[in-house]
Amino acid sequence: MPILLLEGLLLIAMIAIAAAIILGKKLLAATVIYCGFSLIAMLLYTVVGAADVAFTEAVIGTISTVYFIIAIKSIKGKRADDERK
Amino acid sequence: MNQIADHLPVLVILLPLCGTLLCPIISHFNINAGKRTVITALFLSIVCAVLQLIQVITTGEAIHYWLGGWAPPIGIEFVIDGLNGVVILLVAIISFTTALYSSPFEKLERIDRIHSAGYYSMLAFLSVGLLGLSSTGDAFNLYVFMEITAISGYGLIAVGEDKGPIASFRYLMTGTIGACMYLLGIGFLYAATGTLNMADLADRLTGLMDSPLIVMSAACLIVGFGIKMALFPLHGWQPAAHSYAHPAADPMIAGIMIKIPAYAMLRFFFCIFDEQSHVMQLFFNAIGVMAVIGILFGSLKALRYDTYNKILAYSSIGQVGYIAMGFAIGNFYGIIGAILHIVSHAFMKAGLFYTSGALKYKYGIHDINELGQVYRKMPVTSLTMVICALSMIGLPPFAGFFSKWYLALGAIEKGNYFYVAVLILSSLLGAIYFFRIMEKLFMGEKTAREKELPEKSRFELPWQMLLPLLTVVAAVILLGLFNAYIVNGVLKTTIWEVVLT
Amino acid sequence: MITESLRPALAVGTALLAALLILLFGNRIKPNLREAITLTAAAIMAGLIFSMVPEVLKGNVLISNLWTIADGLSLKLKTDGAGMVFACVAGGLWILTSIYSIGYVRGHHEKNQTGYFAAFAVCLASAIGIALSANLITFFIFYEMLTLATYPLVVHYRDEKAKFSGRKYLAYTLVSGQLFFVAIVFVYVKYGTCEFTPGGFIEPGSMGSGIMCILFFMMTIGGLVKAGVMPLHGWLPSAMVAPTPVSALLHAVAVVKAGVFCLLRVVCYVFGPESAYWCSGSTILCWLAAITVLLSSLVAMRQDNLKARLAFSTIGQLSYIVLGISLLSAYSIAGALFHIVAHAFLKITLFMCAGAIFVTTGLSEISAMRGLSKRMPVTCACFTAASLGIAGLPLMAGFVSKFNILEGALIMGKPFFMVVLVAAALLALTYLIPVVQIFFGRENSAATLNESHGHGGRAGIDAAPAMLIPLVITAVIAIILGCIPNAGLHLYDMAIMAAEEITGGGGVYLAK
Amino acid sequence: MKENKSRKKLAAGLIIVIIAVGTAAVKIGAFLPTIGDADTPANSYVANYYITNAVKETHSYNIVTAVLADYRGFDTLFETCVLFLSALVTMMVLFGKEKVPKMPVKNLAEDKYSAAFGGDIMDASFRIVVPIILIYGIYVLFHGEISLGGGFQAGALIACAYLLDRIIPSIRMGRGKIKEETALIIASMGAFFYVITGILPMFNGGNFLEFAKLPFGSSLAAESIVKLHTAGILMIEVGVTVCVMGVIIAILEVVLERTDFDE
Amino acid sequence: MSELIEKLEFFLADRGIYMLTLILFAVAVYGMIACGNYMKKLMCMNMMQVSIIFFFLTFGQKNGGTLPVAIDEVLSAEAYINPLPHALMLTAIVVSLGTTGVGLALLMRIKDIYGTIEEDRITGDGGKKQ
Repeated sequence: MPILLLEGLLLIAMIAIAAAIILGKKLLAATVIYCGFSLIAMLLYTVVGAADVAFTEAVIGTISTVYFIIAIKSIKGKRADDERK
Repeated sequence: MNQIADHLPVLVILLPLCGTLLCPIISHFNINAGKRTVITALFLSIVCAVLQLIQVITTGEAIHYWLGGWAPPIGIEFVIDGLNGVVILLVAIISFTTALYSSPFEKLERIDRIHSAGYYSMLAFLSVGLLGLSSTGDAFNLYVFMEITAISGYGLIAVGEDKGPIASFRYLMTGTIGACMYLLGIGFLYAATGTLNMADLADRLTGLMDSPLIVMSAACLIVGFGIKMALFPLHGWQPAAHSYAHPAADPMIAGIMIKIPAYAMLRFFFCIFDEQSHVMQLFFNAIGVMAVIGILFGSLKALRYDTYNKILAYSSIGQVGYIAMGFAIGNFYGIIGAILHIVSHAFMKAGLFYTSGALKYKYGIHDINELGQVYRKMPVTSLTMVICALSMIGLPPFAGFFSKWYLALGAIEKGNYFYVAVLILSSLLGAIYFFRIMEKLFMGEKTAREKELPEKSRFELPWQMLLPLLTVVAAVILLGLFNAYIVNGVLKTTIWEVVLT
Repeated sequence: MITESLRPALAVGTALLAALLILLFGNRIKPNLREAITLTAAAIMAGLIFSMVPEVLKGNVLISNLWTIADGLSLKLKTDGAGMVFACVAGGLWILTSIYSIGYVRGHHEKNQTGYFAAFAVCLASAIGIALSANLITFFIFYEMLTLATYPLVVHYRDEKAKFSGRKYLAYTLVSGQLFFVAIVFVYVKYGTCEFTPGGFIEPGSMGSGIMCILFFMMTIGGLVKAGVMPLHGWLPSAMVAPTPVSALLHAVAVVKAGVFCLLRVVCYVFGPESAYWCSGSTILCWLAAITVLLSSLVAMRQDNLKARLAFSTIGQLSYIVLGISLLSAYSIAGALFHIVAHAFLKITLFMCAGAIFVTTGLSEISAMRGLSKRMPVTCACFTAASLGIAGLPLMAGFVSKFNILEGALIMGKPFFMVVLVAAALLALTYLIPVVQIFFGRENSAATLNESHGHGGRAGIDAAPAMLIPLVITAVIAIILGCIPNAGLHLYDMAIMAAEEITGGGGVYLAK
Repeated sequence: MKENKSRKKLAAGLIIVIIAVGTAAVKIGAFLPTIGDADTPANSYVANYYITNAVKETHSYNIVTAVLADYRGFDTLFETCVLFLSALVTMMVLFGKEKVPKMPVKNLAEDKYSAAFGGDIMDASFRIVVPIILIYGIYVLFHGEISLGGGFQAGALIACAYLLDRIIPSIRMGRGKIKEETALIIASMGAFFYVITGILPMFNGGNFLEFAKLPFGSSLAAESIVKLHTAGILMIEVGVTVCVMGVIIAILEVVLERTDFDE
Repeated sequence: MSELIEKLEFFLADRGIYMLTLILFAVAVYGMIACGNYMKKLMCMNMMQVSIIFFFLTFGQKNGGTLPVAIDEVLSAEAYINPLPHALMLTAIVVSLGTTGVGLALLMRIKDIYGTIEEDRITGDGGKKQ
């Protein structure tokens, strides 16, 4: 499985995730997909050969996802805010 | 003593940085100590900036400071020549005066320790970012300083009035796009040359000017700097950000935060890319068009509003158009006009926002219709307002006139009279909306607002607010009368050697 | 020969210093002390200027080169002939007008007097600066400072009318100022120099005649607006809203004279007679002036308000000077210069009389002033003398200058303008003499006068001494200058000397 | 009805963007250096210098850490300042506002039926995982220049460990809770420590952040001057770790203060 | 089949990867502008920064180069991947965390003031109308 093909596939997956987040309806779903996005980004960096960057992306990806989830919880928790868009 | 002398460039940035980092710790013990450390740190950085400028003038050539002891293309270096010596001094002075200016605002809102310490560290971080932006010689380092300026800007706007967070969020969105475009621009440059040091980039790029990589990088850089400078089509965030920012931090945000990216743009487009190449002429025409529309748009929009801050914000869009026009003109006098306008407009706009803050502090006035007869109780504020307004219009004895003089000189030398016509039209429009304010100030009927605070001191405002007002007035007048000495003594050699080679 | 000296700079400096002192300490110190500052400053400045006159007559020029104001240009003041004439007039009249305005302001209980006197001082400083400036950029700096200084005076009463006339005044002056600014930059870029050189530094052929004509009018528009030449005179009548000493200052001493002086500098010291004539700028100027002279006299006749009538008469008289300059002959330029002096003294007397009448009897409409001479004999006498002078009666200052302008027109072979000048003199009579008749007419409404109603009326027979004395002095000077033009400061010689310089000796016989 | 119309509009816009940029990018790609070949200008100039003598000069085997901490140490200093600044801004914006009323500390032990997020399984596994993360974080910190790792990763890992302890409501509820102000002060101390390591060489005649001129160990022989670089890099890594840890804990504390986890 | 992969791989190497990165960048920027919900804007912002970071890293790639950690004696520059973009991109990632953190804090503050993070409801009454 040549590296460039792998990179291409991962990039296409990322584009798909981006489209899904933009068009998606529920916010919490978007956050979970976003966590997937940072996972794939970490994979992409390892494939490209940037081990250090991949390591940092992994750690920072988790922290920002946790932060997103807490933010949603604190936003949803307060007043009923219909999640249409 | 000589030890300090050869570390000046980095000391100018280190002092506010240490001030910022120590401020939360110190204010843990005594709330005012944090504020005082930041103010003393900024004052010391003014002293270093002055010494540094003197050293540049006396020795005649630029200071190269190798950070970490590594030679330039490998490590990062600071390059201080006549041009950015002046800009650094400007930033240092305005940051110090703004820090001093914001101390009475604390008592107004009775905020707790974290907020007071936090506000001062953000202000000092903004000053560190701007100082770094104007003195670094490395492209990626410039990106990091730009981020620091941006985030401290978001913070200072977010703690502002009721619509602060919304304005800050919009600024965050556009600011990040701007920073990413700048990063993209550097990416292309790095792909084409392999180095990140600006001087190195300059001589490796001489041959490559027409390669499509450089064209794309120049386009990305224009968008990146355009957003940071609030140039016309990319200014979406600026009016809200400048009107709802924290009243004490507004002078610094509106005064220098949109000017230093303009200086960085000058650094990039004149010192690194060679400006005579066909591609760059195309881009300069584009910038010229953007500047012209921006000037007219800014002035016309400013006529429509009655809130004082909104008028000033839109007039800023116009004035940034002046600076961009100076770059678009591109010859010697055009650039001198642009730089002089960066310096004088920074003082003028900071002065006007000082007065707006003073009005909010004493009477809580936001709207210019409530300005009637305020000058009887606040003579110094009205004096600053009048002098800065006249200087913004470009009337002779003040600084604004002379930057317009050089811009007109450059424009006519280059031969496009369209710029001159726009210069004239915009100063007339400026005259309309500034005299409208002055009419309301001097001839409006008595304002209904009475004093918010019990009258403590003999003067109209606490001394921390009077001093910045007076420094701005003095700066505008002295800059006006003695601008030739700045131009000949400091700027001329640098511009001929570095910018126009 | 040229000597470096600080006196010109000191003259301007004293007035600015006085303004600063008044602004800083005005409200804190007693009014008398504040007035003392103005008077001492006026005295010092007049003394400085008059001390420079002998050197100028001997021919050596004093230059004070202050500092480089812009890259390659220095803030330079120079005492040449024309400049000294205007400076002497402005300096001399400042003392009189300040005494007069102290009397007027006290009599009329004006509000915010400190601002008034400070603006007055800055106004005079910039007038002297305009007179003595040696290059276009110094000239422009003081020119715009004059606009800024007179704006608070025009809007002194701060009511709706004042606001509107202030806006109109600003619109006219700022727009023309910006065009003037562009023209200066263009000249500096094209010719490399801004220095005023007698006879002009622009050669006739150096540009297309069309472009040079446009440049000519962009440069002179500043002067035309301030001098109130017909199409651009709108602001002058509406500036009558200001208190009388201000209109005395505006319409007799500072603003309008600065406008005419700007025309003189531009036509004679930047373009010079040859290129002004070559690009046909001066001929258009002649026609404009001629039309203004006639039209303004006709309009003046119908004005019932005394100050409005005097305003339109000023527009007419100033177009005399414009005509004199644009005829481009040595005699007419000398005549124009001397008419600046004559008109200053005559017009200021008329305005002072109007102010005195207003303060003492509260009347401002001419029709209501029947038989005023019974109550105010001295004021009416001076009024009559001055109006005769304006009309150009021999033995009065007006005659000398008008005669020279006529002579210039004759030599230049432009008979039509001679006819215009003579007709204008007659018209001047038509709008001033009826006023005199009413003064000395039957006092059927005298009954209304002696209770001296009207706000602030004085019981005494005539105006307050502080207003009467300057009135008489200016009338007497006008008469003396009429008989002996070279009395005192040899103003006439200086005018002739300046004219010689400009036209390179003995009049330029341009192609007919 | 209104919202899925706007979603269709959104999708249509998205497709247009993708197609437009795709075709444009195909042309742009032609100029960019093809991926993978080694002699492009980007890989041939400064980068080769780093590779060939990073180990010799900075005595750190991981070239990326060498570039990060030593050659371009100034960048990293301001990177930590960016993080510290973002914590500061979060504190300024959120501190003391809209505090969520503290729910009474429920002792989960008795409350058998609460489907709380905690519970025994989580508590048991949590007791094993946290120490491992901590050790791994410390390892990553001290091996920054030999194998992968560095200040940021270490700091973030330690903060994760703290986070686990903070979020999972175990029986010993809220035991080791750090107040957000102290976290911010820890962060500022870390960053200040970084600045101090930069300032020290300035007294010894070197420039800012010049590790060869660090004042201690003046008696060292010439060849061990290089070891000073290692000391310098280590001090920087510690500074960065402390700062990052403080920042992340401060941000999360402020945010957790405002949310209630009671469902 | 294999020469198909060969051709595809050459296309990817020459410009395919750049195309995909720029598409990701464009989609993310479009998301930032078009999305109504402020939270989604933040996610798209983060994605934009990831795409720029990846764009930088593609310059450093070398065929056959190993990780930039010099285990044994350094042979030649060819053997190792270019470390400079990696160092720069570490900074960029940390900066992206910073901005996202600040964005979320602002979001919560907006939620307190306006009770919603839907752009149309906010700008409806406050933001853009002024």
